[in-house]
Amino acid sequence: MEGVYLSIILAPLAASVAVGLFGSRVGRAGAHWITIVGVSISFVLSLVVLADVLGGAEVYSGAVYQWGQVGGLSLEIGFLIDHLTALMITVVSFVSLAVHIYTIGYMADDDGYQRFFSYISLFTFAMLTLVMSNNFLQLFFGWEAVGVVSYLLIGFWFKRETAIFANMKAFLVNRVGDFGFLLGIATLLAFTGSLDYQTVFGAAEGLADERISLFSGTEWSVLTVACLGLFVGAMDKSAQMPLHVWLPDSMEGPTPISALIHAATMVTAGIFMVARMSPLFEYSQTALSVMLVIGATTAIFTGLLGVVQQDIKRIVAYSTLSQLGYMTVALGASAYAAGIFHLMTHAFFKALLFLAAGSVIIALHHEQDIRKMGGLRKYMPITYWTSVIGTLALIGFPGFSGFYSKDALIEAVHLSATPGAGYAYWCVLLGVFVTALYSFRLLFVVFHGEERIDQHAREHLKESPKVVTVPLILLAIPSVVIGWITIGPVLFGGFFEDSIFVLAQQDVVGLVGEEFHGAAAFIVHAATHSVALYLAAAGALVAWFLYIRRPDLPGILQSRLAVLHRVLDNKYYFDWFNENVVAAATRMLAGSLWRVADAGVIDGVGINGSARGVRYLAGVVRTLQTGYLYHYAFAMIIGLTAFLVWLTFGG
Amino acid sequence: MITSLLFYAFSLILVLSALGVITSRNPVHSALFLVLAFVQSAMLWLLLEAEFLAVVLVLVYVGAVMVLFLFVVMMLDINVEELRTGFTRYVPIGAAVAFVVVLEIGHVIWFRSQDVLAVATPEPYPAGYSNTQALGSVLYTEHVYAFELAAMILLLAIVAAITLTMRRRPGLKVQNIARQVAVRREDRVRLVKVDPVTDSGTSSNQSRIASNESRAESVDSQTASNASVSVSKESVTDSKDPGTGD
Amino acid sequence: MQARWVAGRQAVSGFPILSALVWLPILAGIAVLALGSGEAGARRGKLVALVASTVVFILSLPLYFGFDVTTAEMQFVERVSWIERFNVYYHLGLDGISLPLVLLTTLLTPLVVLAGWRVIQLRPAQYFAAFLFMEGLMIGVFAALDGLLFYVFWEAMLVPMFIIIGVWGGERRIYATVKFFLFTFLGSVFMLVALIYLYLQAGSYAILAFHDLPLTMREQQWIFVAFLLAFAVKVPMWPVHTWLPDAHVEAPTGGSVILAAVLLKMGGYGFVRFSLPITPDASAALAGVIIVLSLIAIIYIAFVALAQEDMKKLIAYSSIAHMGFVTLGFFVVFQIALGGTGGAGIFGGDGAMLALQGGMVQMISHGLISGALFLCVGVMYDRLHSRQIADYGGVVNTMPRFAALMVFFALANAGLPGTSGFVGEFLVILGSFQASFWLAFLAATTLVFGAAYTLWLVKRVVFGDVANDGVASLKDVDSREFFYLAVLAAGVLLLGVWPAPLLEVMEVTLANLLEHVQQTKL
Amino acid sequence: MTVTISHYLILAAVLFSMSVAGIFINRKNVILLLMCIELMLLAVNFNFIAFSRMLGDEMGQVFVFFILTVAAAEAAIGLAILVVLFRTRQSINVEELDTLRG
Repeated sequence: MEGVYLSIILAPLAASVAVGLFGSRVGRAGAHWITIVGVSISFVLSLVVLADVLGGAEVYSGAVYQWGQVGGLSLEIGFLIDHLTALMITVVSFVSLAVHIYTIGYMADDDGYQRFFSYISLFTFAMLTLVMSNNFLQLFFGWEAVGVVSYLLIGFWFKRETAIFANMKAFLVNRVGDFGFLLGIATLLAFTGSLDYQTVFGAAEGLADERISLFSGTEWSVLTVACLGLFVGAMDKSAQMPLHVWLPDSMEGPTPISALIHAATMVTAGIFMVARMSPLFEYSQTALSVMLVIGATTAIFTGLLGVVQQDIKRIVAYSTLSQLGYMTVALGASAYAAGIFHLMTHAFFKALLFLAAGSVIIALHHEQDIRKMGGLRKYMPITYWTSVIGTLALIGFPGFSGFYSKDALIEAVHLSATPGAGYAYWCVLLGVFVTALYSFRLLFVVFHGEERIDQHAREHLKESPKVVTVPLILLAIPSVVIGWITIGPVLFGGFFEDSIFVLAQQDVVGLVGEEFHGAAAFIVHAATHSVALYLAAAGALVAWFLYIRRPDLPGILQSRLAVLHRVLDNKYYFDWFNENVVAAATRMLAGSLWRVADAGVIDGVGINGSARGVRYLAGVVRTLQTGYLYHYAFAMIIGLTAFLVWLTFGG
Repeated sequence: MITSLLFYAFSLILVLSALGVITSRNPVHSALFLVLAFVQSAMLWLLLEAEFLAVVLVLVYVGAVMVLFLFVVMMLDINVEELRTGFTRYVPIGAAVAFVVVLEIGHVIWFRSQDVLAVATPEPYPAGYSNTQALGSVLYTEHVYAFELAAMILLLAIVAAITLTMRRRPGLKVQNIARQVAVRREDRVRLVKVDPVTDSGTSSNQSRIASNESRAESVDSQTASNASVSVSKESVTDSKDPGTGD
Repeated sequence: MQARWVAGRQAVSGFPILSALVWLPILAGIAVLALGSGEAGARRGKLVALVASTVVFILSLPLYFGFDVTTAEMQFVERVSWIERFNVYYHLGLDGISLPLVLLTTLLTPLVVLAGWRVIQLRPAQYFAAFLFMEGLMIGVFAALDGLLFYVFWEAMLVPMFIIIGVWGGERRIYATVKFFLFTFLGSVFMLVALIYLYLQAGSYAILAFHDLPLTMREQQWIFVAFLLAFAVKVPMWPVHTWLPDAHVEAPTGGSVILAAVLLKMGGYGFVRFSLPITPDASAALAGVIIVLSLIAIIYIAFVALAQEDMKKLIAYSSIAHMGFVTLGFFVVFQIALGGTGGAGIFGGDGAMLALQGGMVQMISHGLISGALFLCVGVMYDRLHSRQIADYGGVVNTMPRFAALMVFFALANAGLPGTSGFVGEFLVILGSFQASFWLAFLAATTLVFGAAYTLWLVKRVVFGDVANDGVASLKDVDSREFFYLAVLAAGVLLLGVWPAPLLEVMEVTLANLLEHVQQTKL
Repeated sequence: MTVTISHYLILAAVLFSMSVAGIFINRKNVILLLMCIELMLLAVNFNFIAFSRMLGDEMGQVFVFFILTVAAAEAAIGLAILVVLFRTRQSINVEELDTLRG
């Protein structure tokens, strides 16, 4: 199977390199065929691996080659193939394939066609490397590699000032997370002497009791330090507050990217990573609590932002943030399986929503403002209906995929005893209402109501081509059924086996599973035992009332709650703070360090100062130099005589 | 006893002439005093049985170097008075330094070298000893390289002195024999074709010469003027230049 | 593995390959000068320079393939008496520390020659000759095993560099050269004093003999400080770094490349060849100072880089920050040996190896990356004759191939995994964690700051819409320029995804060094 | 009252001191400076010859031989320079030779 594993990641890489280097030679059609074939190979082989794993294959962990040997530490590049990996590579390669196909239509008349395909294939490679890794080194490689490709893709339209600002911001914020991540890795290496997952996991329990002194007088559990470091990494990739600021801005990139990277794959890397590291996180209550609180905060507050946004992609982006918050909460509650399950369903329906949004955007000639849409239902039926499916899945309509994952997740949090779980529970419940509100707001404002499209766009308004709609339909199918089909086996059937480790006393998924009697019964159970369903319904109703029944109301509310609106409109002033405090302070510090310390003190006083001192001294000494030859001769003679005096009388 | 007397006599003259060198107003006098000092030194060296060097000193120094000095002093039009101003300004410091030097050397001789100088009277040389031969036998064997080197230094000094003092005055005419010898016919002689002249003897200088010559050759002037040898004035003056450049 | 080096060894057996590497470029340089400075002579001279430097590169390959990685002994040794009276030998040899640096030198020189191919109009013959001289002398520095020989090469190298900056430099070249010369010269004079003292103690100038020379703490401290002055200037460490930005800005492209890629490495090389093994106890005692200076270089300089308006200056400052990792890696070894983080107890030795290896890899990697970045700036400068960031913007529109390479190198400079820039920083951070959490914490801030100044540069220069007519008129890289950038890109990528060939060469030598520095000389 | 080596040495010392003093006194006249230097060399030669005689070793005289050679060369070149100097500046006054003075 090693050949298969290797092919999975090398196929998209080869395709990417081929298209990237010889883009002009292979042409536009060549570019998309090569990359699609590459990703298809990955997808098919992922299915093979999935089937193999489901067929009961042993967990595979092996090295491909030795990256380097330092002292007794051998750093290797290798694969860990278990149920979690198999699931992830299947999801990633499937979404990636769909996005590749969709891109043919979306980017049809863009100059950077080949470049774009090269990038997304490269991204697929990086993401697959990340999830298939069996060691921290490779994980970090994939981690940064997806960040870089994301950087390139957000700045794909490099002529736009906003795009190149957003991509730099995204990369820098990601680097803040990577900083924590790297420290986490360093901690683990320092205390276990290995970067290999299995060795590190094996030592986890012991590390929980190991102490490290960070500030004088305080002692920290090594494991907690490591886990918090790793979680900081997860926070930036999975856009948790306060490192979420890059994600909304990243919508500057082309829509397929938003779908591929910023909804389905890269942002879930953090979730995946924490689940992968469950043997570590399980032993650190502190880290779990932090995750609960941060995830819950993100889930509710970023959801609220979605309600006031006017940019179609940004609304979906905030929705993504909110859903990532849900997943983080699940992780914090030790319900890793629920988190991953939600990740999977979310990948499908959020990719769907993004691609649907993209479909709307190209139909309106790159118009993203929802105030200039409305009533699109009759022009774009396929897009409309797939959007409805996506929305229903997102808000957790019974039977749709999102329902299963979200309800299981909320149940699990409810049962969790980890500190912070109570707060998290209320947040996620409220979040359900908010989710329904902004989702339906989007749906109603864009597809229903009066048409506010400008005249020029309306003339060309029609349903998107097949290469766009087919991926929509392809994604709509799993968005509906994947939850129904897989909740039993994946979530409660012990699908993840050993790849996710949960302490017995924290096994909330297991508790939820005890009351699970099939997918249909789960709906009944949810309807009777949980308020989430009703909250979602309430959210949808409010949205209907505000945007269909009384479209004048939002305006009135906005002026009544001006303060609240301003806070939300400014995204809680995070960007303001970053730009005007963090960035400005950095620039000021940089400028003053350069001009004052470097140019002023070191160069001015130290270097040129000493030069000036020498020049001054030389000026003084210069008066001794009369320039008369005989003075020099005298000096020589007198000196010689003096020397002789010392020689004859001194010794 | 005679030796002592001679020593003191020569020494006295030597010191006095040295004093004359450094104090006389006229550089010519100084030079002449220096000649005297050298001669006295040669005498003293004879007392030390260094005959060869004594002779060399007289020949080389008195005969050559000092003459050179005198030449230069006399050749250059030196304003002696100007050079004498402030003459005494540095006398105290000069005297002081000289005194210190005497003190030092005296100290070394009296206090440091007593044991060495105790046997201060040299052993007399054996009979048949030749200073010149002895010197020659070491000079041309052991020190032959240094000797050659000294020769080179002298050669170098000659070349350097000549190059330093040689000067080219502008406008001075010098023969360049090499260029004169290298002259070819084409540089001097030019063949000119002259058109037949209808009214001969009026137009240009050149054609007049031509027609004159042709008349000398042939009575029929009309036919001969078609092709004739002409030595133009310019070509003559031209040809002078290559030989006379500087 | 065994077969590899045996075969390589046989290929060079009996042939004085190191001498060839040192003297061939120098002779070629004389030949270039002799060919004259007329147009035809310059053209021939260029060709000679290219051929000679390429031959030197090819000649240096057997060094790698013939290198025995299982021993820390000096290899390819040549030893001839030079000045008998003072026991000075013409003594050359390589070990795992110097070999990669020699290869770096031989790789970069042909590229630099190529980079100056069409650009240099003023006295081209002398320009190329200067670089050939540099090459020979630099190899000499890395290969010399005799202290005096080392010093001769070390100082002689200043002369061609001085000329390169002073003749082909920018407007303020005189100021920059004088500053460069005075700084480095001041430092190395102290080194000479230390070398002479060591000679008096050891009776010879053999560097390997210095290693085993017992010295008291007082002696060690003085020698350490003397060496420190020389090497700290070269590296350069804060606060003696200010010559570097000026020298870089004024130097011609090739000069900047050699300066950043090889000359700075001599400082680092000096630390591992002299300071650490000769004065292990003083190094241990003063390691704290060096570490603090390194951290200042990493953080403070990163901020200063952020404020730069001049591309070359920015890259120059970034070089200082990156070299901070080298010194940090070398000296954190002592902190690890002292115990540090609790984890050091079980993992101390390997942690020190990580830091040492990291420092060495960082040197090689920085050589490639900063060289490439200076070449990139050179490519742009050749077209628009400006180094100001403000004069550019949207270069990608007119020079897509170039932009791709430049972004790649910029990312490598920011330490992207998969490029060589990552390896060194990664290993040093992992290593320094063994010493202290906060050390690793501060060092790791480079992840953010390094990315900040590099990407901001890229944003302002490469991306965006075409900023002005100058940028609009730019022509993409021709095949010559593409070639030398691509070679470096390949190197950066190779070392990033598979540093093992490099690590393997240094492993035993560094392990030996580590063992050596842990034994006290008192 | 025999003449010993010491006599010669003292004579040389006196000669030497006088030439040193001469340099100070005639500081302006380059020709005289050159003469004083000749005198100084003469004093040195005295020492060499005296010791050579005392030790019975010709080496000292060989040395004097070379000193004379070099002194002759020096005088020739010195005077040549002097002539050139006079030609360009119309003076040999040392006080006017102050181009060294910045």
